[in-house]
Amino acid sequence: MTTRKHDRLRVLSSEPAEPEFSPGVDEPPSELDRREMMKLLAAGAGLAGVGSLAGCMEEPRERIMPRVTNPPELTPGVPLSYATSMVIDGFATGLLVQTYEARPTKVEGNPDHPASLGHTMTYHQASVLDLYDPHRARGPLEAGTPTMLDRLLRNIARREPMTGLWFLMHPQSSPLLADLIAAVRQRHPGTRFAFHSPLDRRQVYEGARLAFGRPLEAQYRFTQADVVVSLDADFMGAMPNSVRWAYDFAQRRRLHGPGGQMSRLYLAEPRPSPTGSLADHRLPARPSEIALLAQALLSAVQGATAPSGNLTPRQQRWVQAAASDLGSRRGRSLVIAGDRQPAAVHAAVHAINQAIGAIGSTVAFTEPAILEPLGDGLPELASAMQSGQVQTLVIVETNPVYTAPPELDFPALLAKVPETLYAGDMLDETARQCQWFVPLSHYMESWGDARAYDGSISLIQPLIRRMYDSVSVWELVAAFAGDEQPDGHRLVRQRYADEAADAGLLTWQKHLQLGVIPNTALPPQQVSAGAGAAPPQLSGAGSSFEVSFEESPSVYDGRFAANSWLQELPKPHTKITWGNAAVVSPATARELGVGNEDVVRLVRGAFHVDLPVYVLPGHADRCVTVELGYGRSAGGPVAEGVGVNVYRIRPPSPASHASPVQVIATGGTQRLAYTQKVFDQHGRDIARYAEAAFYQAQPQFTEAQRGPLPSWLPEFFENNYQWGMTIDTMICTGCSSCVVACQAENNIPVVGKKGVIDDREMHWLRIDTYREISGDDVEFIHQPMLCQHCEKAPCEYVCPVYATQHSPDGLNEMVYNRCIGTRFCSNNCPYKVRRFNWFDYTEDTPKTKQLQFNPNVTVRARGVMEKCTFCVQRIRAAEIVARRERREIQPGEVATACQQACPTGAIQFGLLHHNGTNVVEWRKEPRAYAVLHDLGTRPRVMYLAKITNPNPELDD
Amino acid sequence: MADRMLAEYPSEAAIVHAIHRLREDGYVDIEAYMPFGSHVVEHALDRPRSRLPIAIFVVGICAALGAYLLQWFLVAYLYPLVVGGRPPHFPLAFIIITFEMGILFSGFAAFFGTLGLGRLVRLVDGVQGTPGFDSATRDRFWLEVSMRDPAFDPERTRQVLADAGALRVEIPEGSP
Amino acid sequence: MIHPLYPHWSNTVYRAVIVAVLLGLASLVLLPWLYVRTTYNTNQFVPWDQPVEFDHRHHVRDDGIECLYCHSAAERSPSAGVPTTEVCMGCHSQIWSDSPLLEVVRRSYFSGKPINWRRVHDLPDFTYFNHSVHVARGIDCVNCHGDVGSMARVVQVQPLTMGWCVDCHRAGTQHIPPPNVPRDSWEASLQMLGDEPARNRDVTLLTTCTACHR
Amino acid sequence: MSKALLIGRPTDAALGDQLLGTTWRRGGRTWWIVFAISGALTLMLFSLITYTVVTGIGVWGNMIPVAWAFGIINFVWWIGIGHAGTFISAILYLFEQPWRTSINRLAEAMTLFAVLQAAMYPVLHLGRPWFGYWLFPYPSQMEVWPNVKSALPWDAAAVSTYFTVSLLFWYLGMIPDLASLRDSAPTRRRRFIYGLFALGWNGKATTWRHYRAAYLVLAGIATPLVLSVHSVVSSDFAIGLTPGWHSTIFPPYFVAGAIFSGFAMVLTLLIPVRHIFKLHNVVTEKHLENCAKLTLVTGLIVAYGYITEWFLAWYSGNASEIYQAWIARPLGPRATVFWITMICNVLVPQLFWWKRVRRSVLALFVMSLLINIGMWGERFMIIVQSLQREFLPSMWSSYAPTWVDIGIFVGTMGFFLFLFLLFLRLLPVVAVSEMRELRHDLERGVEHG
Repeated sequence: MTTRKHDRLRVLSSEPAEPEFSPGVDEPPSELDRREMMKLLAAGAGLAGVGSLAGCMEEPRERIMPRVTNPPELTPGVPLSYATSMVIDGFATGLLVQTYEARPTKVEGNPDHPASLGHTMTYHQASVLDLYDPHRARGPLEAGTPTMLDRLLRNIARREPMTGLWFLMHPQSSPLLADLIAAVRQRHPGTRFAFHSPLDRRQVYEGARLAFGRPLEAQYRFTQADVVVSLDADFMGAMPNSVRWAYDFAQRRRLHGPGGQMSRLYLAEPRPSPTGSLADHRLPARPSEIALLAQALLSAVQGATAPSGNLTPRQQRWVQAAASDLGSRRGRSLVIAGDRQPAAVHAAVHAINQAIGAIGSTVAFTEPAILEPLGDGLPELASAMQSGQVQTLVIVETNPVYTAPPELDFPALLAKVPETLYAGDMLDETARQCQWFVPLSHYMESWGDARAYDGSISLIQPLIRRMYDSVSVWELVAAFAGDEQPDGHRLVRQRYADEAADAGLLTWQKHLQLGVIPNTALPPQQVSAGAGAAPPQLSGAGSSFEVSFEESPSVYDGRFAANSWLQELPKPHTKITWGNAAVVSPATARELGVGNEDVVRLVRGAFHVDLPVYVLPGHADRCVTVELGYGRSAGGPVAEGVGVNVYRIRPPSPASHASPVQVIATGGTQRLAYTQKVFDQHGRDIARYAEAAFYQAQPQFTEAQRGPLPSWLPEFFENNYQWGMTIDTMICTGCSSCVVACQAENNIPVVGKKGVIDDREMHWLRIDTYREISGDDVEFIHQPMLCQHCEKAPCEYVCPVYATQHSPDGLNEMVYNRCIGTRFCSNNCPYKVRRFNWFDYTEDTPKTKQLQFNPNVTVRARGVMEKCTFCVQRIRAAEIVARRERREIQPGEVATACQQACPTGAIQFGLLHHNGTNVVEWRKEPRAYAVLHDLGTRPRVMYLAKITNPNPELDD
Repeated sequence: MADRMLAEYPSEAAIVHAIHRLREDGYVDIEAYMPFGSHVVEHALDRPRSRLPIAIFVVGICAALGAYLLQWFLVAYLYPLVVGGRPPHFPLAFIIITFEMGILFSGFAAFFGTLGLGRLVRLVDGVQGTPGFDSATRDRFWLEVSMRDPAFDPERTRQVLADAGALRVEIPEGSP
Repeated sequence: MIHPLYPHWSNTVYRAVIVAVLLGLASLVLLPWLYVRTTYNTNQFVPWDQPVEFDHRHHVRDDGIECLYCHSAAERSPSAGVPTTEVCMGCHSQIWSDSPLLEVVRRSYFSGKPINWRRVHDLPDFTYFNHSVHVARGIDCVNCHGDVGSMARVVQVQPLTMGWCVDCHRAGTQHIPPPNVPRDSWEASLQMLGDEPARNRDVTLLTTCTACHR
Repeated sequence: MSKALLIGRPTDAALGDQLLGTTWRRGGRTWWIVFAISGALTLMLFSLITYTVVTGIGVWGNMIPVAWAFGIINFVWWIGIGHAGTFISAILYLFEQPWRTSINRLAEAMTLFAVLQAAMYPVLHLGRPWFGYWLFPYPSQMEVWPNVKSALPWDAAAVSTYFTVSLLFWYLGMIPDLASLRDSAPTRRRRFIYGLFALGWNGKATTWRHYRAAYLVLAGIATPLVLSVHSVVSSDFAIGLTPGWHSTIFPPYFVAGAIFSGFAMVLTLLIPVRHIFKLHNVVTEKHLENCAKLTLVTGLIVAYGYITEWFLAWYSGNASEIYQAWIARPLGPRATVFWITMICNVLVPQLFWWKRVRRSVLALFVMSLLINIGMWGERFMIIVQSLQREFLPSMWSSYAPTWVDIGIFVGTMGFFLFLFLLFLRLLPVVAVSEMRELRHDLERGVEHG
């Protein structure tokens, strides 16, 4: 029911002075009043002994602040959503952001954007929270004292040509920035730009150069791949184009019936990843072993029959099977290597793809979207700083003091630089050691552009006027290029004047509305591997302990550490929140004589860190996986002191893993906050799974878990207007995007580490993960678990005050303001999806954060139960529009937040009489089942059993 | 204004004897006061059984019916809501409260019935304060003869009571 | 003769006291129960001070301006919306353009600072009322807001308690007036037509909780 | 050893002096010390209650999945204790057991005070206690009403009825004694005050007639009531799906458990009181022994309840039920409580088979304490251990109480003791008029068993 609009300027221009409230709101963001009201209610009723809801309302009286003038597209109370893009390490993902009266509240994917197709990852969902972070820097600082931004920029713009000017920033793909960089170089000759991210992809381009003679970006077409072999590539979870690839892979993967065809996935990786949980043959391998596997695979596909020597039998079998599958499906298979793997592995993989005829069919190559992929990086900058060539250093966003390898001793280097300026959203570790600080605008406050992974130019437009005295990257760089009053909007319009020239403004507005400029994807290049270097010799793996450095699925490289939603997001396989652990395999844990929460010390040369252990079946032996991005010492109270900073032992190169490393049990222990403690189904058929062959033989294997059960209760749902949800577990990677989406949509509070340890997390939607262990193999089944909206709901009949009961359209309704908090419903809920407000979690919500609250969802006060509502606010809103227009609800008109976010589209929701829609057709499939069906609760959420497609040859 | 004559007896047996004597002499309007509910004395006075239980029963039944009706009215009629697929009118679930209310109100009936029929809830009656009468709640039995009794004659009655073994005979000054 | 424990008049006092105690206990429940039903508690009929002495009588009755002319959002949005200063100035830049009464309006218009009205009809924040659908179903403004056209200062005439909402949502059809019938003759025509006007507008009466609480 | 219910043949007056005298003889130092302690604990209770209500129920150890814990455990425990009183005064009265006479007053007082403690918990454990009154069908402006299909309004009805009826029963039974206090208490002030509560009782035969009728009827209705209350409480669990709750054995099993713990508590209180007030002549070994016998009987029923649970769990073939009964409870988290429960509730009562144990005051006292502990453990086992191991292993967890939980529990014990001590000082501990009646019956040689 939200309408997409183009240019936001008129809306923004009409705002009165105070930017923290969105003015013109005919009900100003009233969470505060709501909360006070709840309290007053409490007090009033408490004293009175009886009271009515209206009873305690008279003071404080709400004020109404109508706009002075209304832009035509804005109707107070009706949300609008606008297209923009979020950029992570240079790659843009198109988003639609929903706003209420110029107040962004919720992020969705942009269906028209090639890197999103309407879906999102956790980072995108959570980014709206960063916008309202009360600890964002509010103005520029000069040596710690506030100063004026415009004067600062003017001074920068008026600087004489400088020598020894360096920039350090995340990898960039913005065409506009490219122009500005050129302008800077022109104005300040000899200026150098170093692009660096802790999760650098330099080795990817290096690998391409080895293979093809020049840096290229591989474009994978998973929709056409019957067989995928992944060498440490979490392509559905942790790669620049993951959102798109997850969707593509799922298309080829999902079974539509017992007879259907599904792709097969071979995957070798140190620790289970989201992608790993879908793998048919998951081979736990230490990072260093990946190279060997790559080499073995290469020689195998090239026809070498003799198995390469230094592989274990299991690895050999895996390689052989993969090779034969790849070979037998020429042009319908592909191999992909993890970004962090060394260049040589990438080169080898290109060679393999060449050998199996993937290149040109399932893999295409384009110029990288990234600027200067093999240009200057941190090492170059470091040596320049070392040799004192750097006079002025401008660091944008990236946080080297925190992330740089300990060998560099970056703080010391920084001290050598006469003039340092840091631009970032917070006063983080690096900012504190630079003499100038400029606040960086949130992307929802900025004008800009960037390229998607496939090169499509995505536009970034602001959704709210700048909350603080800040600049965007483009404006900052423009200032160095001599622009005295850099204005993002102007810069972008100038840059795209010619794109829009043909039809002028209208086209421009169309592009803005679309969020992406059509047909700007980079063209495929004609390449053939081996043109460059011969297949390189790969270094072997030692037998000593390795530490594998992973990006955190929650806080990435640490840049999202200030985001409490992400901090409290359970990690796909360990379910750990608020921190990182030393993840090891059971065998290794036995070898070290440690268990969960025992602290171990990881020693690499002179450097060491202490972390609590987490034992994860399916992990590679003699290898410890640690997540980056924790243990921040600055950057807001949420980020600081959570987890352990493992950058302190991370080697400069290869950055992916460290070896040899000593692992010593210190004897200490440290609490980890995980949301799931038992991962074994105990023989209860809760999360069903089967192999494709078995499914073909017995399609009805879940029959006992669906269909009617005898009941002496009458049938209630006489009308056929009923809502339902279907979830296909075979394409659920456990990425948890849905969890954050739900949190953003439904004003779900965070409870902090102690809260999680006390089992009081509030997520309405959680992802239960079960590990089915058979020998070396571990099958991971992710089961998104939310309110099942049972037709015969056990929670309902035990509520003494009707705070939860059933709607005629089949929703299990939860009425917060009626709830008195007996918690009987939670006890009686077999799925344990109900959450309770043990304290007043929303009481101290900062004013800025309150702006994020979804105005259509009540903010819960203390002492009430809450749970998934199937996003009833969206349902009712759509119904009202339909009623107004005197029509039926159309298929697809209502989507729940989790459904919208899910990259693979595993969650489907809709009306059960809309035949032809996924939600209806899927639940007709034979592998559909209801969890705990035998209880007779008649859940409205149907699950589809997970089907795997192992290679018959590999049955062991 | 005095309206009765009281006599104190040492024991159950003594007062029973006295009661028989009086009845032989044709006294009808007599009453006893005793430290515990003695069947023997009651038997001697031979009074009809108390009607209180019937009243209690009636109240209890009405309360139960009322409770059931109220539940039906609120839950099945005024705002019928579906919980756990149960029908709005769900007798099985209504039974308990019905039963409890029946009990509760019979309890009230029994208690307040006693207060009412027993003429309680007062501080002053005709006999309190009569010299020595406080033994009536301890260990002595008192016999009361109303002066309105046709057979009553101040002298003779006093004599009869004394002969029956009264420890003392008193005439309380009038009740309010 | 020892003098009695209690004076002869004490029975009356004793019973009176007992009755008083019982009544006192009962009133602990009864008084608040009555209080919440008073218009004082529901804020009915309170002529709040407003920054601008806006007189609906003049605009509605004398000038015959429709409600939806100023509160246009009521047709499209959950909230009816208080008109922007722009709307006021639409007319008042021409007429009464220098009236002192309109000083606040002009200042708002030229300074761009909104006028700070006081909310008269105030629902709890956990209650989601949607004007547009009610208007689309032909519920006349008067049903809930009273005859604003005859009010100098707008006051809340209905209790706006949940009971009041629910009454209409249980049996609301007779609250929906037939089209183009003057207000004073609603009763009559409704007695004639019954719930036909409601059926014509296919009114659905929602009593499920999430209709208002989300 | 005499098996008499009344040792010696005291006169009515003597009985009066001995039994009413407890109200005017001055309390010894021990009494004051204990009284002070219980008073302090009471203060602590109410400050902790304030703390909970102000801060939020989160200060307790409850969480998801264990959303009910100490609050409900203590509720059920106290309610259970509250059962012996009415059982003794009502059921034994109907069965014309003369030995009830000397202990029913004390047992009823215990009942009232225990139920009072119990009644606090359901309100306290609410997330929003100030809305507790929504459980009652008052004419509300919201025009939504309590859901009588839930077990909680049943609870509210049952518990409040039970308290009210017990109170009336207790008070009615006390009126004659109050009257005799009015007439025999030493000081005029005392007489005056007791007189106010005696409601002008003067022992008139007519009044006695209605009184005895009413008393009989009250006993008659209190009997099904006392059985119903714990059945209703058990339905808080039995109507749920939770493995370990969803069982038809619950009502009888709970009622038996209640009377079991009730008699244990009677012994715990009776033995010291008997000693302090030198009531050996009215509260004889015979009384104690009968209590012991009833404890044994109900204890056996409870044991049978456990066995049935295990059997049904296995017989149901339901994985969750089997795991709950056979693995989670004996071996799972907090299994120690399970074993304590088994020892205290199943093994300890077996000692009552021996007369020597039944006759040994010390043994009785110790065992009664053990049984009280055991019955608390049983409720912990049923509530917490069941919730710890429900249907979805993904949500399995283990519970630990906070200091507030423990503080409030101890606080209620203090409050209970506080009230009980006041009762001992201010009101006749033994029903005097009934003792007199009993005495006369005995004299007439109407010696009952």
